[in-house]
Amino acid sequence: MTAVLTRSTFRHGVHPPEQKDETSHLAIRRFPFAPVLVVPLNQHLGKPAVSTVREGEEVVRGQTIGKPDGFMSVAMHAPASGLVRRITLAPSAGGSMVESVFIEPHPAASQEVDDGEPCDVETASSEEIVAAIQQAGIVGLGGAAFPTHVKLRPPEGKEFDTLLINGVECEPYLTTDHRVMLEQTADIFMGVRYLLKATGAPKAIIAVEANKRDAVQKLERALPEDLPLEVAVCPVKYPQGAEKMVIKALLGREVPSGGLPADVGTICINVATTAEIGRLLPHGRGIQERVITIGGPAIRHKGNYRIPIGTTVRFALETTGVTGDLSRVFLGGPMMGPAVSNLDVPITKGTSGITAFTTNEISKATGHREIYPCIRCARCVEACPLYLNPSHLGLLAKNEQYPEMAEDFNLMDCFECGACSYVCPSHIPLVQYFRLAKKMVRKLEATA
Amino acid sequence: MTTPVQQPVTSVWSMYRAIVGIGALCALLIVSVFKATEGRIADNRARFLASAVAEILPEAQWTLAVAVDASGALVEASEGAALPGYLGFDADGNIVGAVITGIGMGYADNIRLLYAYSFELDAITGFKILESKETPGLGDRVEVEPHFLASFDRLDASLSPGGDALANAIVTVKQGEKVAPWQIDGITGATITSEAIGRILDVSASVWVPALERDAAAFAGRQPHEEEQ
Amino acid sequence: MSRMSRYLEIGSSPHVTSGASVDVIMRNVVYALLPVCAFAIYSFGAAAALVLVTATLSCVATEQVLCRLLSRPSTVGDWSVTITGILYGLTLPPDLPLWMVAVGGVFAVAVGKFLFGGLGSNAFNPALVGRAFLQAAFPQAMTHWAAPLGDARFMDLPQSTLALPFVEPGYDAVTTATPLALMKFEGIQAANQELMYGLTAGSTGETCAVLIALGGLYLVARNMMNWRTPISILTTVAILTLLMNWLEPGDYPRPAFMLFSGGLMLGAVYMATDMVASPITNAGCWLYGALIGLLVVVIRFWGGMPEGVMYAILLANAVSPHIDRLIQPRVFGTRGGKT
Amino acid sequence: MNQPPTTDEFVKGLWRDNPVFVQVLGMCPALAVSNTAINALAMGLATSFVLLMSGISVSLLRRFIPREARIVCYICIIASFVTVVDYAIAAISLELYRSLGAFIALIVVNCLILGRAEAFASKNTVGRSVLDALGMGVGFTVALLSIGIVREILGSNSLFGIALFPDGFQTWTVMVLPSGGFFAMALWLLVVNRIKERQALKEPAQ
Amino acid sequence: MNDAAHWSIFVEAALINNFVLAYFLGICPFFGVSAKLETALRMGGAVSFVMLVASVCAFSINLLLDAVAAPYLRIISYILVIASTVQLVEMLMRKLSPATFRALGIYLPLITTNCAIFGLALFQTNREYDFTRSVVYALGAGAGFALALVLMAGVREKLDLANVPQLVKGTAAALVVAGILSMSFMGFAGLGR
Repeated sequence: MTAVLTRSTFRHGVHPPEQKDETSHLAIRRFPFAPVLVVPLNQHLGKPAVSTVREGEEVVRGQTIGKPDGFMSVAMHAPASGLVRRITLAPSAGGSMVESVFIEPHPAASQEVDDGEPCDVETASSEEIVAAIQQAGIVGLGGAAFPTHVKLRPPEGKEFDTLLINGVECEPYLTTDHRVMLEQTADIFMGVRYLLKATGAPKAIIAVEANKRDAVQKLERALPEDLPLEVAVCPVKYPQGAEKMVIKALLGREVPSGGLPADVGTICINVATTAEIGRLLPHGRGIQERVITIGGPAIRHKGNYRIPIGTTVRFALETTGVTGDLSRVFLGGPMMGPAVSNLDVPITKGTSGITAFTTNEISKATGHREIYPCIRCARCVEACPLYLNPSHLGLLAKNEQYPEMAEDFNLMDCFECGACSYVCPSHIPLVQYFRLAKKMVRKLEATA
Repeated sequence: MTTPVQQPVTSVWSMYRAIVGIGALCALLIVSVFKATEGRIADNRARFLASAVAEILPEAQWTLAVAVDASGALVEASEGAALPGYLGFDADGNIVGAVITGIGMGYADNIRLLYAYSFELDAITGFKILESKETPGLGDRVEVEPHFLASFDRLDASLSPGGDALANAIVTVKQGEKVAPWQIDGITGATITSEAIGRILDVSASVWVPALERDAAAFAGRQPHEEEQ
Repeated sequence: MSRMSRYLEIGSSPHVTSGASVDVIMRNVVYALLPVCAFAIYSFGAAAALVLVTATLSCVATEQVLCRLLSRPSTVGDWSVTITGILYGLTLPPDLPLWMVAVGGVFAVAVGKFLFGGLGSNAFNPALVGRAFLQAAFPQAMTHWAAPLGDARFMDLPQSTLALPFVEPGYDAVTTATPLALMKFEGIQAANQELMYGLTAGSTGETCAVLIALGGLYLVARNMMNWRTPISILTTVAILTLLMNWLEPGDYPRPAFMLFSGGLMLGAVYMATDMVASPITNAGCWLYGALIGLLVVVIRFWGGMPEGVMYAILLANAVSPHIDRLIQPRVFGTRGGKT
Repeated sequence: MNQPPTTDEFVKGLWRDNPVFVQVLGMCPALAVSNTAINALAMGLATSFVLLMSGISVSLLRRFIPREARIVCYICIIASFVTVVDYAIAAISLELYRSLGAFIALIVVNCLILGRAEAFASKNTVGRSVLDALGMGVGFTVALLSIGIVREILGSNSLFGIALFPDGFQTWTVMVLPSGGFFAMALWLLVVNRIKERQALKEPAQ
Repeated sequence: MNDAAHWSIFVEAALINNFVLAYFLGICPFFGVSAKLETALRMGGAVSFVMLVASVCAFSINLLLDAVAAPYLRIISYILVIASTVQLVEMLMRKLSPATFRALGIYLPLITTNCAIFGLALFQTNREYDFTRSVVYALGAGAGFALALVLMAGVREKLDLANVPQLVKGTAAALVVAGILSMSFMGFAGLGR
C-alpha cells in the first residue's frame, strides 16, 4: 500500500511558524535518571491509581506501584529501580497538589525493566487486550492523557469502521511523534495490530502532516503486506492534531458537538501511544518512560529524549542546559502547553515536551501586548477550527455571562487550541477567558 | 392572590354611582368649556382665514365657504367641510376670485396650502402654506424664493375647450426652464417640495376650476352673513 | 543554576501570537486612504486640504480631551480616531466652512464613538454619524459643491471656507451640481471616465473611484478588510440598476453610473467595512452588503435625496446586530458529518 | 396618611424626582413640542394645569371613587380637563394651537398625569396633592423649557420667538428636527447625571 | 377627503414619519422594552395589533360624533373606547387563542393608554383618511413602531456588552441611539410620493 497524498484538511485553523527543524533530525536519546523521581498517581484523566507500595519499600523498574481504581483509571509503574522515599502530596504541572510517589533510583542498579505477563496479539481476545492496555498504564501520549483502554470498546450499538493513528503533531517545536514514527516503525505496526483486534475496526489509517516526509517514506517502506493500514498525508495546519480535526481532515466526518469519535464510527489513537502499545504489551510491561522534545530558544542542547516518568522539569533543564534569561517554560508546545510556575513539577505520561523561552524570545513572540478592545475583525472567527465565535464569546466572558456562553454559543466545545488568541490583533487573552468560563460553567452546573 | 382583605368589597351600586357621577361632572365641564370658547375659536379661525385671504386675494372683502360636491357642482360648504374653498366678494357682492385649500404629500409630511384663483385671468395668483413639515432652510424656501414665487404672478389654469379639465396640467419644471405660463419655475435644492406644490395645485385645480367657472356666477350678489364680517 | 532561580513568567497559552495588532491594521487603513486624500487636494485645492486637516484634528483632539475628562488612558495611539477623522473629512463638500467641519468632527467622535464606549463599541460608523449630523444641521452648506479642478484652487480659498464660527457662510458665485443631483433632477448622466477618474463635483474624497478601489485592494491583499462587504454592495446595486433599466429603460441610469457616482465607492470600501459596526461572519457580510445596496438604490431612485449611501450604511449598522444574531457560524459537529 | 403638607411635596418635583430628567416620564411631549421655547412653555403650562386640576379632583373624590373603577374615573377626569385645555388654547391663540398640534390632546396619555393621580393624589389630602402637582408641573415645565431653549436658540436663532443674533447666524436645522430633540434631551440628561454624580460623591464625605 | 395612495400612506407612516423617531410617540414603551430583542418583538406586535383596533374604533367614533355633532367629546371618547376595546380584545384573546395571549397579552394593559395608539387615532382623524386608508395608516404606523423598536433593541443589546461610560448608561445612551436612528431615517424622506 502507498501513502495517500491528500489535499483535504479541516476548514479554518492557523499557520504558526513550525520551529521543528532544530530537533526533527535528532535521534531519540536516553535521558539520565534524576536523583529523585516524582511519580504522581494521577497522570491521567479519571480516578487516581491506588498506591500498592509503602514508604521505604524497594521497587524494581517496571514494577506496578499503583493499581487502577475502577474502569476510568490506569495502572502506574515504577520508572526506576530504587527506594520509595515518600508518598505525599507534590505540586503538579496543573498547579494543584497531587499524591505522588517519590522514588530515589539506586545509582548502581542495572535499571533492567521488570517484565509482566505478556499479551500475545495472536491469541489474546479483544477484552484481554483492553485489560492489558489498562494494566500497562497506557494513556493518550499526545497530551490529553485520556486512558486509552476506555476508548477502545465501541459504545452500545455502534461499531468502528476506521482506526485512525494520529501522527499529525501540529504543535510548533514538538518532534516526538515524528521521531517515534522514524525510529519505532515496527512498534507502531505492532500497536496497530493490537488496536485493530481490540476495536474490531476493519482498517487503519495513519495520518501524517506533509512536513514529515521522511517518516511517511519510512512507514510506507516498512509497511507489512498483511496489515490493512494506509498512510495519509495532509497539508500542514494547526490544530490538525486535535482528534476532531484530524477525523474531519481525513474522513470528512464531523464529530457531533458534545459527542465522541465513536459517534462517527471512528477511533483515533495517537501514534506514540500506538508505538508504546506495540512495544510494551508483548512483554507485559507498563509505561516507565516516554519520548519528549526539549526545545525552544532557551535550551542549549535541544533534542528528543526518552525520559523517565517523574523527572522534574528542573532536572531536565539542568541536564540539557539553558541559555539566556529563562522566562517562560511550558509543557508541550507553545499553542496549548500550560506554563509552569514551579520547575519542580514532574514530567508525566501526558507531557509531550518542554519548551523554554527567554525574556527576549517572549517579547519577540508576543510583541508588546497592549490589550485593545475587540474590533470585531473576525480573524478569530476565521481561525476557530470548531467554527465558534470567539469574538462574541470573549465579550460575553468579559461581562461574565457564562451560562449564555455555554447555552447559546457552544463554549463547552472549545478545546482551547489557542488559534483565536494567536490571531487576535487586539491581544485579547481569549483562551484564558474561555478556560475560566468553562470552569465557571462546570461549577454552576455542579451546584445546580 | 393574597390580597389583604382590608378594603370592604365595593358594591355595584357605588361603582355605578362613581362612574356615572364623574361622567356627569366631566360632561358638564366639557360642554360648558366648549360653549364658552366656541365663539372665540370661530373668531380666531375667521381671522386666520381672513389674514390668509388678505395676503393672497387682497381684493376680497369677505368670503363664503364653498365645496365641490360628488357630482362636481359648486355648493355652499357645510360646517366643517374637509377642504373648503372660499369665494371672495368685494363690498358690492361681486366675486373677485376664489381661495381654495389644497393638500398633498410633500417631502416629509402633508403640505396644506391655500391658493388664490382669479376668474379674470384664468390663473392662480398666489398661495400660502398653512401646514408643512418641510426641512427648514431647504423645503421651506418655497415661501421665500423670489423666482419661484414669480411663477405665481399669473400661473395659467385656463380650461380646456370642453370646460371640464385644465387645458394644460400645472407642473413644476427645473429651475430656469420655465417656458409656458402653466409651468412653475422649480428650486434647485428644494426640488421635492417645489414639485409637490405643483402637483397639489394641479390635482386641486383640476377639480375646482371647472366647478368654479361653471357655477360661481350663481353666487354673485350674495351679502355677508353676520358672523363672517 | 542562577538562570533558573529567577521568577518564571506565567502566561496563558498560546505563548506565541501572529504579531497582528490593532494599531498596525488601523495605520494601514490610513495609508490606503492617503492617495484618496492626495487626489482630493489635487482636485479641490487648498480648501480640501484645510477640510481634511480640520476634520482629522478635530476628531483626534476630541478623543484626547474626552479620554482626559473621563480619566481613561488616551486611545489616540490606536489610530482608529485618525481613520474616523480622515474618512469624515473625505465625505464633506470641499468648500464647507471649517467651523462646521470642526463641529461635525466633535460630534462624530463624542457622540458617534465615545458615548458608546470608544473603539470596538460604536454601533454606528462614527464618521458617518458626524456627517449625518452636519447634513441635518446645515443642509444648505452640505449640498453646496465647488467645481473640481478650478483654476485658482491652490491660490484662493472659497469665501465660505473661512466663515466665522456660527455665521452663515457666503458663497462664491460659481457652484455646480454633483453627478447624482444632475441625474436625479436634470436627467443628465456623467460619462464613465469622468466618474472613474474623479473629474466631477462631490465630496472631497468620493470622486475618484479608481484610487478608492486601489486602496481597498491594498487592504484586502493585506487581509485587513473583508472584501465581501464592498463586493456585495456593488453587485447588489449593479443588479438592481440593471433590472430597473431593463424594466423601464430611460428612467433609470446605467449601472456603471450608479457604481461610480456619489459616495458609493467610498462608502462601500471604507465606511461599510468598518469592522466594529458590521456583521462578523462572512455570510453576514454578504447579507449586510446586499441590504446596503438595496437601500442605496431605493433612496437614490425613489427617495427625496440624490444620495443615499450614508443613510443606507447607518441603517445597516443598526441592523447589523440582528444579522449577527441570525447568522452565527455553524458550530462544528452540529449538523452531523458524512458517515 | 393625612400629614400636613410640607414644602418637600413641592420641591421634590423640581430636582430630586424631576419628572422628565429623573423619572423619564412624559417624554413624548418633552421631545415633540420642545422645538421652540414658547411651545415648550405652553405645553408645560397646559400639562401643569391638567396635572393640578386632576390632582385636586382625584384627591377630592378619592373617597367617592371605588378602587375597582378608579382608573376609568381618573381617565375620565383627565380627559375632561385636557379637552378644556384644548379648547382654551384654541381660543387663546390659533397659531399656538396649530404649532402644538395633536400634542395637546396627547396630554391625556401623558404617563406623568395618570401616574401622579394614581400614586399620590388618590392617597393624599387636597393640600398635599396641590403642592405635589405644582411641584411636578413646575419641574416638568422647567425641563421642557430647558430643552426648548437650547433647541430654539440653535435651531431658529431666536428665543420665545424674538430673533437673537443679528443676521448671518447659521441656524442648526437639526435642532428643530426630531433627532435634535433626542440629542438635546440626551445632553441635558448628561448634565443632570453629572451633577447628581457630583452630589453623590460629596454626600458621604459630609 | 384625503386621497393619498395606500402604499404611500404606509411608507410614510412606517418610515418617513415614524411614530417613534419622528413624532416621539410611544417613547415610554420604546425605551422601556427595547433593551432585549425578544420583548421588543412582542411589544412591536402588540402595539401594531392595538393600533389596528384603535384605528377602527376611532373611525367608528368619528362617524358617530359627526352624526351627533359633538366634536368636544372626541378626546374623552377616544380614550375610553380604545381602552375598553383593548380590554375586550384581551379577554377574547385569552379565551380564543391562549398562545397569542401569552406572547402579546402581558403587554396589552401597558399600551392601552399609550401615546402612539392615541396619537394614531388623532392623526388619522386630522388627516381625514377614509376607512381603508385609516387601516393602512395603522398598519404602517405599527410596522414602523415595531421596526424602530427592533433596531433599537439590537443596538442596545450590543451596548450591553460594550464599554459605555457610566454617565451615559441607560436613558441617555438610548436617547443618543434614538437620535442617530432618527437621523438615519431621514434618508427615507421623499419616498412614497
